[in-house]
Amino acid sequence: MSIRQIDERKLREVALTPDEYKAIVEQLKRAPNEVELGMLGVLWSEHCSYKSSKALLRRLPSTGAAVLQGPGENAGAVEIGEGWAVVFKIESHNHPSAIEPYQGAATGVGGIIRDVIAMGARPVALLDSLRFGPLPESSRHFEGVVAGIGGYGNCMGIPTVGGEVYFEDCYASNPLVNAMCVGLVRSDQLKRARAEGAGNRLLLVGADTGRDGIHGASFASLELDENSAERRPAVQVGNPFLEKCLLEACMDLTHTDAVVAIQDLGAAGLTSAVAECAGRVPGAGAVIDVARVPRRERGMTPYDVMLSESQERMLVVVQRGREREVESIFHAWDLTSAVIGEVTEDGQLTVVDGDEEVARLPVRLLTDGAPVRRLVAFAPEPPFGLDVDALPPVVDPGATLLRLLSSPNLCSRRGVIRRYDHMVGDATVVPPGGDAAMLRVKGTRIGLAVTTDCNSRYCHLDPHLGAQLAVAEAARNIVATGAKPLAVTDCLNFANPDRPEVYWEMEETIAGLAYACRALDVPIVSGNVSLYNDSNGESAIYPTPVVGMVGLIDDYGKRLGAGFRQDGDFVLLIGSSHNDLGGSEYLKVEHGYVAGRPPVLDLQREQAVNRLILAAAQAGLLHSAHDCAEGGMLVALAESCLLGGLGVRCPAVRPEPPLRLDAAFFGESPSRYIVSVPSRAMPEVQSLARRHHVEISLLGLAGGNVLEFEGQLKLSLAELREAWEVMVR
Amino acid sequence: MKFGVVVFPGTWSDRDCGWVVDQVLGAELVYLWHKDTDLKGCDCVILPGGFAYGDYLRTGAIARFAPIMEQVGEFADRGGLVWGICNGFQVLCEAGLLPGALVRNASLEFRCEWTNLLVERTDLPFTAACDEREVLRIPISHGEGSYFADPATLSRMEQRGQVLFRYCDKDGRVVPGANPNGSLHNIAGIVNTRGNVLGMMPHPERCAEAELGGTDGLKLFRSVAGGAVKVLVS
Amino acid sequence: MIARVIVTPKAVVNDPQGITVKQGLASLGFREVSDVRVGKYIEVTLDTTSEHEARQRVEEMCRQLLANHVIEDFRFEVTRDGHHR
Amino acid sequence: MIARVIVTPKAVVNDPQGITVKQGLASLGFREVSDVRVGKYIEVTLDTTSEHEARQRVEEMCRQLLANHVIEDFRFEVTRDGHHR
Ligand SMILES: Nc1ncnc2c1ncn2[C@@H]1O[C@H](COP(=O)(O)OP(=O)(O)O)[C@@H](O)[C@H]1O
Ligand SMILES: [Mg+2]
Repeated sequence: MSIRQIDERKLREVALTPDEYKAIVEQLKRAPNEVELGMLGVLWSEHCSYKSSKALLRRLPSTGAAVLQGPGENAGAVEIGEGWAVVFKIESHNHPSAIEPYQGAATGVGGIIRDVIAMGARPVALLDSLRFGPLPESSRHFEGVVAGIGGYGNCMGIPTVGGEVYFEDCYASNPLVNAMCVGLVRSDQLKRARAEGAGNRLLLVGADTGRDGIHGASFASLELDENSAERRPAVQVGNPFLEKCLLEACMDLTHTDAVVAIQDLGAAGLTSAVAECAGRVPGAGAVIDVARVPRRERGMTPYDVMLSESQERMLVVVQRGREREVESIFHAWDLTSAVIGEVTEDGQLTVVDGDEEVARLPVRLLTDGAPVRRLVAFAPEPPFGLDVDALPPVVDPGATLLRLLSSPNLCSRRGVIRRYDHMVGDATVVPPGGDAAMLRVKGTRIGLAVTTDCNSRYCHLDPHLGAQLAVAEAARNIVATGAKPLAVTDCLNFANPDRPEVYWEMEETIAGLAYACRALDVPIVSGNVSLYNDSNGESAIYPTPVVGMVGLIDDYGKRLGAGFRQDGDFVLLIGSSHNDLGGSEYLKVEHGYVAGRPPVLDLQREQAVNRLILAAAQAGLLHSAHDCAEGGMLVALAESCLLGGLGVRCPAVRPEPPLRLDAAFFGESPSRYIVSVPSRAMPEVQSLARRHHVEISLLGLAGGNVLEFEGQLKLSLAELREAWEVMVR
Repeated sequence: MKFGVVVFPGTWSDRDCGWVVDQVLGAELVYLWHKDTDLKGCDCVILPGGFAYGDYLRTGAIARFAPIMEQVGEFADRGGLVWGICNGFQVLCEAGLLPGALVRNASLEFRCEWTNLLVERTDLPFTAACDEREVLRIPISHGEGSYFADPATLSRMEQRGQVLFRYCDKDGRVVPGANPNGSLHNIAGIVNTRGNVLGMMPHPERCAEAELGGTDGLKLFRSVAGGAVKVLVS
Repeated sequence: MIARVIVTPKAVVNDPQGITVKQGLASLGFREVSDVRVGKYIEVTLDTTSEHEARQRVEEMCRQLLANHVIEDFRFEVTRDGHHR
Repeated sequence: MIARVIVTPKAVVNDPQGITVKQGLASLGFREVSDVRVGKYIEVTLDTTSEHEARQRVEEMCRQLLANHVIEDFRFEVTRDGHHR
């Protein structure tokens, strides 16, 4: 059997290479038929098979004492105490969002919610990490995506409590839309999507199946090109109302013990759902009768049904003979359900249409058969260096601060945040707008801090260091609320890995992530990879490893906000500053370029600073904490003023050489916080700092309605707010 | 005092309202399924927020035909307390239990943010525990909360004092700048002529505990409970 | 039978969507646009043979569900087949 | 000139709103309804004298703003006056 016997067009249509086709024929010892080819095409797509990233992902640390479920299931799960587990995962929906921003983003949210539901958990929070080209050119993407995320999440009654928005040229034709969902479940109720028990029934519930997004998975694994137009039907319209009913019905499943497993239908629809479910159980297989699948359209072929990516569908594995019991739960929510097949023990995925067999493939071939791609890595020319000494000194720090505060990447996100319901659930005890958000676990004192972070400019300048900095910043955002970093989910967005410099970026990024997660002791329990963010090979995105992190505080009564609270509090800078202007927002906004090396990161020092903050928070010594991120100390200070509605008066800053004034104000040295401390607590904070060997410096006193550094800058909160809220209509 | 919280497909404030009634207020709670046909002897029916039936076509348009709504209508006619919050307000308008309608926010955007409400009356069971012209800080969360009624209806409502809450600034001034959605007369909440049916867009069940940013919402729940039940937390 | 129902906001109800669309069109250079109103279009397929009966039923649907008389007007046409005019 | 634009979800595209409205009508007893599609109706008033030109412009408006060609189809009619038919 040779490749010549199938024409290349058909292969391209299912996005398989001639070599992959050869591998299929060899292992099957026959040529696959149409349906089988389509099924293999989607499951062997990058999106489903991770054939280009698998090898690298193994390097990520994924274990820990509290980890109940690492990568490999629909989402990760970690124990948080009092019998509760937190379940979370992040996922990209970049390509669909590029083509249809609203629906692309909405269905992305819908998809990640189903992953969490499949673990038996109730979703309690959403986060969205977004990247676009500059405004106004990219406003269609920006507006559509924000509306779509709100449109789905708000209707579901799940609060969207965090995320990021960045504007950068490299995302103009490849916007990034990563959505994270966090859920809660009693540890002993945690579900796993394993098709156990031959004879058990496969129940398909939720939306009727239409010709949606056929080849969506393979579509997500292709560069956008002029033909994307023809693949457009791959974009779908979500139905959050139906998913809400699906959610509640799945929660009601805890009333029965007849359910063996729940698996969501996402990319590659039924094919991947069934294959994955069976693939997790050695020797397991399944038979599916496409004739029993409820349809939305007439004239659908078995091929259409098996590859359809219609949203809002779930596959439930039910103990044989107890179908009625389970179906009645879904019917109570007016959801259609149908028994479409059963679990077998022959290791084959068999598809029949009535009594005609239309496909029969080894589950293993579908799930693990895709030949792992060995790609070449090649380090590109290092980006422009930066001679800090050649930079002109900062003339008017106040004017610079206003320009930074009103720059697209630093200005207030209130205009976005208020378009998302971030309060539903009565659990949001730290709202979005500061650092991490915090949710309480009702019925306990436990607080969960959540954040997503990545400064892709750093990653562009040095992927290894940039990835570490992303993990560190996420951890800092968690710690700033008084919570301890618990675990991570990551969304790795890259350009075309077939290009050696891109694959090199992947290698470096993953090495950096692994290193930082080990150093900070946070396992990565779930994640997602999005490649080919690279239209026509031009305009490649920066390597963008988005880090989603969850942190834990045993008593949310001890949580911290980022805003100043008390007149007369001492305002301190915790941690030490260096001439870290490389890749800074200051450099971009004031000098117009992205260059240099990212800030130096010492993870030991990072840990020491974090321990200090957590100790002080636990002891109730702090009134607020905010980490220094983009824009440096002065921007962080201004944010603490604006978030608290309280000014701060400081003597002039006189940096010790070699530290420059611009770096002291706007440098982006990591491992630093702005905290406010009641005067009585100062001695204790100082001795804590000494014990942790952390440098602290008194900046000034909170109070009044101006931000002032004597003789250097003096701005009223009103002026600052006007600059900061440029994007709030 | 027994509260009944109605659950339509797509409702989500049911659990928050239930939490406040049961865990914060410490009153008796019963959930009422949209297919139910009796109110299980509750003294106050809450129609909570959410997107009943996805708010497809029009907010509340399909929900108003749910079997439970017949009972709710009769209960209201008998003078029973009916409290529509956000989506519940929209349902009450669609059902004709309250005048007017709620249309798309003037900004065309969904808005989730804190608002200030001027309490116009305290002689009603819903606001009995509030002070005269008190300003309450309660968050909104809606895309279609802009109140509309034709001029005649509106002036009749004003004469009869059917406007219970108006969006205002923190000092209680009813100004355009304090209006988050373009509601006529800054209307945030209204009652029927008899005063036993309340519809309001803001979410009191989201601010009944300090850790959630405020406790003004609890005042309304206490009012309804008539101080009869003692408050567990606050 | 196919009924094509058009639901439009009453003139007294302000139509922010219409205004925004008008502004959007203007910014795209369609300056000749003096007014825009945005409403709903609902296509209902009925298994009915009598056109007369269909009309009555659709009228009912509009009154009960499809339109809200406080803020909307409706009109519709019923045709035997799927042809658009 | 008045252009009446009708924007409908593409036939192949999922129409959650239509599905839900259909169920709503069914529960109200309108069981003869076999399908419902919900779209937009947009009434555009133009200061143009030439009907031909108006057509071209409205076509443009639909392509650029009024309809989302990824998931929607559109059709329209242009009439001199405000009469409905
Ligand atoms: N797309 C978004 N959705 C929800 N919240 C967001 C979004 N973008 C930013 N935020 C919130 O705004 C605040 C500031 O964001 P950011 O500047 O990225 O914080 P940080 O610099 O601490 O990571 C954070 O609380 C963040 O969660
Ligand atoms: Mg921060």
